[in-house]
Amino acid sequence: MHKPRMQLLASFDIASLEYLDERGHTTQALPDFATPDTLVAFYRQMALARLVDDRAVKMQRTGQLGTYPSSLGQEAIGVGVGAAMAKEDVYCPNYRETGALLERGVTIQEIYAIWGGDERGQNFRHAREDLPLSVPIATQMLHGAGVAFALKYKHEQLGEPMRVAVTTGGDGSTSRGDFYEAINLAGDWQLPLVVVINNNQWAISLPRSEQTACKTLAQKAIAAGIPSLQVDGNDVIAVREAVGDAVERARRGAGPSMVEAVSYRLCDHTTADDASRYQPEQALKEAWSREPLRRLRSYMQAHGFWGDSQEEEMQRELNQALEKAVQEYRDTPRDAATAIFDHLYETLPEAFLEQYQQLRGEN
Amino acid sequence: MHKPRMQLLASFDIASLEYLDERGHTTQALPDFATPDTLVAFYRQMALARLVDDRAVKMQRTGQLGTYPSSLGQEAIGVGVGAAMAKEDVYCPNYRETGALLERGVTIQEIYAIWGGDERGQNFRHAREDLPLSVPIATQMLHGAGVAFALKYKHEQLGEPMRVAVTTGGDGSTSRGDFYEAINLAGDWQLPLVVVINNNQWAISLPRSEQTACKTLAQKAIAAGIPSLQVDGNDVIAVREAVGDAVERARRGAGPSMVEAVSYRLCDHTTADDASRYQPEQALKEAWSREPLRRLRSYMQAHGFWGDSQEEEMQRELNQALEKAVQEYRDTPRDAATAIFDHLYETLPEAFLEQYQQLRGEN
Amino acid sequence: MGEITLVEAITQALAFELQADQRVVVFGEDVGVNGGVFRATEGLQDRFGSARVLDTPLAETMIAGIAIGMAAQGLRPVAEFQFMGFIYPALDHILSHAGRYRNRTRGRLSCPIVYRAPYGGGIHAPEHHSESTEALFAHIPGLRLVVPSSPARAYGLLLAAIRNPDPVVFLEPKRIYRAARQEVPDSGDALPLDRAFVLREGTDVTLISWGASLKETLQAAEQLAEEGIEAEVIDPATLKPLDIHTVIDSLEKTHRCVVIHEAARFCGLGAEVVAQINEYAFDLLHAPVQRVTGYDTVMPYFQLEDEYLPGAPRILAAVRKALDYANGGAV
Amino acid sequence: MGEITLVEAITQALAFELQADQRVVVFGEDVGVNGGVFRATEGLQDRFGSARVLDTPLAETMIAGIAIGMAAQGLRPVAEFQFMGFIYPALDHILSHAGRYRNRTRGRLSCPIVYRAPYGGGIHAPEHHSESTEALFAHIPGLRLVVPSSPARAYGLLLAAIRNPDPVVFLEPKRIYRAARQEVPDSGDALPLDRAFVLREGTDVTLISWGASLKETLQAAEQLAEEGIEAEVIDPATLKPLDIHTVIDSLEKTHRCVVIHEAARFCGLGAEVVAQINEYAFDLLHAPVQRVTGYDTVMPYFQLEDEYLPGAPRILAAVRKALDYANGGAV
Ligand SMILES: Cc1ncc(C[n+]2csc(CCOP(=O)(O)OP(=O)(O)O)c2C)c(N)n1
Ligand SMILES: Cc1ncc(C[n+]2csc(CCOP(=O)(O)OP(=O)(O)O)c2C)c(N)n1
Ligand SMILES: [Mg+2]
Ligand SMILES: [Mg+2]
Repeated sequence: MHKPRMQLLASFDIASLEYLDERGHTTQALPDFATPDTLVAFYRQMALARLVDDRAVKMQRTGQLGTYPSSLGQEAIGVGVGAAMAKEDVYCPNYRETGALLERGVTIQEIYAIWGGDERGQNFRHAREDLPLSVPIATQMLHGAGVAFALKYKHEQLGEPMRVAVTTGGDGSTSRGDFYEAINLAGDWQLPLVVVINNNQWAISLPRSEQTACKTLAQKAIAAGIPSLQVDGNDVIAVREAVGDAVERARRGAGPSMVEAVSYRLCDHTTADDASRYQPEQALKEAWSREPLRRLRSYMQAHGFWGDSQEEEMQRELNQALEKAVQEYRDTPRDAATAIFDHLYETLPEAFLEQYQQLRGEN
Repeated sequence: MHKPRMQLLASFDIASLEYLDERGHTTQALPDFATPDTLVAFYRQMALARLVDDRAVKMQRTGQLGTYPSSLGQEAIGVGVGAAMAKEDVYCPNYRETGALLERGVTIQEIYAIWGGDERGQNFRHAREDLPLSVPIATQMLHGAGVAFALKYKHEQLGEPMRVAVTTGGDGSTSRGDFYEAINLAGDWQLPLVVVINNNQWAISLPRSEQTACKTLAQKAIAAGIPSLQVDGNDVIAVREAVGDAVERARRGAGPSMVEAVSYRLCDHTTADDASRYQPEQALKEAWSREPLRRLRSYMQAHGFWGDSQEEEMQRELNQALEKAVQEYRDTPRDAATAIFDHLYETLPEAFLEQYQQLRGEN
Repeated sequence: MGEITLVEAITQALAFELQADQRVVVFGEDVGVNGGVFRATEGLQDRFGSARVLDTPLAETMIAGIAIGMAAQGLRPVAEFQFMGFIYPALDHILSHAGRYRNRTRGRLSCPIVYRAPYGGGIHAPEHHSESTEALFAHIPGLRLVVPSSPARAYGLLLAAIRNPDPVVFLEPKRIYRAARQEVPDSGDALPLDRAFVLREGTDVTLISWGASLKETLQAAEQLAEEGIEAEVIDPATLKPLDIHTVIDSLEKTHRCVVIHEAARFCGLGAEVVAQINEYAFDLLHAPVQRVTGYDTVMPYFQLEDEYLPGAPRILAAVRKALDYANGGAV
Repeated sequence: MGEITLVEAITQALAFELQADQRVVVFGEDVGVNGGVFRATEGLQDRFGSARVLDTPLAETMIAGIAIGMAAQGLRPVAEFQFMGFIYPALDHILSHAGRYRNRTRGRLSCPIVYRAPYGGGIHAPEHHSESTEALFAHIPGLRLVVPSSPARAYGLLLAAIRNPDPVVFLEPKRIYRAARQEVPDSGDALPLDRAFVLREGTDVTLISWGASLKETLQAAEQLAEEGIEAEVIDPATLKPLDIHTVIDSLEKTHRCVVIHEAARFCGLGAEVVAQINEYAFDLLHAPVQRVTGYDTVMPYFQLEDEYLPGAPRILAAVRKALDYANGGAV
């Protein structure tokens, strides 16, 4: 059959970014921010995230915590994202971003409280404007778009400095309408929103390859008319660079963009999961060879600003901080039963006073 | 600042297809199906759709019909889509596709019954397996994906011949999560689904340019990893060719695809709308110069197989058919009050018998 | 000023609050240039600009979701759903987030959002344009649910809803959008939420209804009055939390009660009203509370919608049933 | 065979019907290789292949929507939502389409779909994993709503649901997924829908509950029995349509009633039970029907979930209130 002649309307490219390969060798000149001090700080935060996750899993096993979603293997994404944001920007997280939460100033105790079944953990002492952890997949992206609208509104209408909303979600989140509606609006309204897809290759038991027919998740941004790229999510420098670039674009009013950060979930989905039921052992083994901490440490060691003594010193300090936080978490008395009504409305409507009193055992 | 080096991962092109320009001149050799007989048949169906819509608007104005969504200006899309489908394929429509409905064998009386407030119109006498008209935007696309799954399942598991599901939606529908979740699943499961976007440039008062930042709607398919193209939706040959190609691809098991057909809504959104509140007069005037019937007629006349006498004869016949249908619609007695319960469940549960009896005035 | 309709009162309230509070933004499908399909936002974009009165893309989940982010940042979003029939994709965000944000963050963030939607049947609209599913929202913790039934109440309650620090689902009975006119001074005075309004005093039977059904309810009351039966008519207005005290006070006088709503009966709001009367006023009742409601079927296409909607005859029949109930009730 | 748990009974029913009926397909998130997060579909993909037991992408609206297209084409889709907390994005399709397709097409197309979801609290899960919002579905016309409370009822009712020609929302009380074992022959015999089960006979008070709360309800009944008070315990099992006759029959004996559910009280299903008792059995009542329910607040994070859930003490207190009610009821 004769093939019809067509006219080209539009073309799109999706590219990927990397600085440090698996062995910690640079594949191109590093960005300016990548000074030894900064890289040590990144490394330290990644190491802390790993410790926090590791302890959480142990505490769950011993009944001190509920179901917990570790971010083992994804520390570079969390830390890269957190480091790319200004303090006054607003983070709109999913539930698996220990590194980013710590960067934002959410405390270890708060993280443990949340997964220990205590809403008080979401009342972040420091990151007052950041959104709470969001469990329903991808919903936070719409909240993020709303936050971005508000930040733009306050900038343009009320003369405040421009701030940026950053939201994260997993590979699975890109299948939900919420994700798509959020990026489409962000493009349409040119919101200061950065969407980071933490592609850890799994959504519980569903591998990335079965989540969508797309070659990359980054290309989904084409459907919203916004720029996107893929980065090596095990390379904290690449994550920091790509997200930083996206944040700055948003801050200068040039609109939203999306970053797909490719890593690997090196752990069970949560402590309630058993990944050996569905995950090929070989894939896991290979993924370990690409994990983010070792490659950065190799780089730091090769360039002479990190060694065993620094590592030991750091581990000691981090463990101390962790112990302190664990202790504080354990020492926190359970919330009062009436707390379940105290923050439902700003003022409890009269109609529910009777229930409140019943709860207090008053009738 | 130094621009980082990136690696190209994927590239995508969006192209557009046209055969007949505004004046009815061919811009390339026509496809094989475009014989005079076929084109006359297309023209006839488009003319019928226009008459059916026109009469519907008039009937609404005189209180004989409820709110009605005319497809004035979009006849080529409806007819092209309908003509591209095999009888045994399944159509999953939105609410504004008079041409496609007529092609599928939905009767004029049924169309009028639906908009006259009578569910019996959805009980298509002929298109027994086609889905009913769907009002909630884009929901039909998920139903279409489900139908496509069933057709594939019956082919692969039960040895039935492969059939195809075709679903249509407007430019506005591409902003809804349902649209996106449907195409993503279709790509993921390689379903025999064809998605046609009827881009008539408006979603009630919102122009296409404010619906999304995308340059084309066709590019949204990239987010699902499925092929797509844009066609001139005022060119019935292009629509028939593009959709026919998509249908055949799906039928041979090569998976889903999407066609964006660009036309223009030459009428109010519905009879309840007043487009002059928001639509620039000039845009409407220009759009009229591109409308689908005239260009096909010009081509047919220029090629000597159509003239005024054929036109008159056809109009007379179509009007006769229309009058007959209108009469039948008018003569249909109102449904019984109890109909509101008769088809709610296959068998009305005992618990609702009392209400049923109350409705019948029995208690 | 002249008298205005209910839908004009909505516009007037939105305009007042847009003027008074820079944090207020109004958005939804076609609310801008077009002024909303019912013209509830007519002229607002002209007056307050397209940065504060915004047309959104066509996506209801999005409309609900962005309101939450806006509110968390201290704005006062007023989101319109074009019809209640298209609000369901928004339910997840309203239930899982808007109603929970304050509680989840122990007061750190909150959702002072108004989700508006025209609701109810009787205007001969296509399918999905005549829904009355207020009960779904009534069941959701952390929300308020408000339905006005007159221009003045529309104005005062919408102002109260926008100023309320927590999320409000505000349903507008479109059948009476233009049914009556009333003098409504643009005073900026809100009416109290969580309080029922006694629309008509009476001693013989208590009729409880809201929104458009109050029209037929009041008609029925007038008809009863001609027969010497004085019905007290109560409009809860805020359906959740429900002001049951006003109902009980009324039952102290009347001892008989009929609840009227358009929505399907099963698990409708009428059931909650009956349950609370059962709990708080069991001894007062001389007859079972009657429910006059939509049937437990889908709202029909418009040819049969009048069969579905509870009209004055069905209300009157129920009142008579309550009045005739064999003297004395239980045992 | 040995005794099986409730969740194993679900698997057994799914397997039976997959085997018996080629039109049955099972799908949802993680239902395939992983066998579902609660293992309700364990082994089914191995046995019936990935063409019939399918992992979907992560999208609940999609899961609900495709089931409708499948059903319209004559398949018998059984769709799993991973937790009830994630079912809300599906509500639009369930309400606007699944419950309406037969009516809308006047019988031409129908939706014999089962929408399954684990529901309820008490397993110390994270937020959104402990929902009991069955009332939302109870209000939707055209649906059936079924909740099993034992392995045998799970098996028989799920078979009935899959074979039912109309859509069924089938909620599985996850707290008792593994709480008890029972001999459940794989006979393929369905149990009747729309019929309540009397789990315990008694003459002094009628206790109505469903799902996991029946555990505490039956405990309370045992405790009452020790005091010589015989409670009749009714499990409606099909919550909509509701078999009120069984309740009324019971009230003929007991004259006192307590309804127990985990869900929030306001507009919960308990309200409908009370309203129907009010309508059909007003004269039988010697005391107001008591509701023992979740509070009208968000299901708390798990440290406080036991404060929220109605336990045996609250049930007992309500029973005593009903029993002690000043002799005689109304007036
Ligand atoms: C809307 C919704 N559906 C289902 C779930 C249950 N669930 C929790 S995590 C998860 C997989 C998420 O995968 P992904 O988005 O890749 O994030 P990851 O867990 O890998 O970080 C699922 C299905 C949920 N939390 N929310
Ligand atoms: C989910 C949903 N939201 C809102 C509406 C109200 N509505 C009806 S048509 C329409 C615009 C649709 O635009 P488009 O998809 O471009 O289709 P068109 O009407 O132009 O054919 C809207 C908002 C609806 N029917 N469904
Ligand atoms: Mg993942
Ligand atoms: Mg359009």
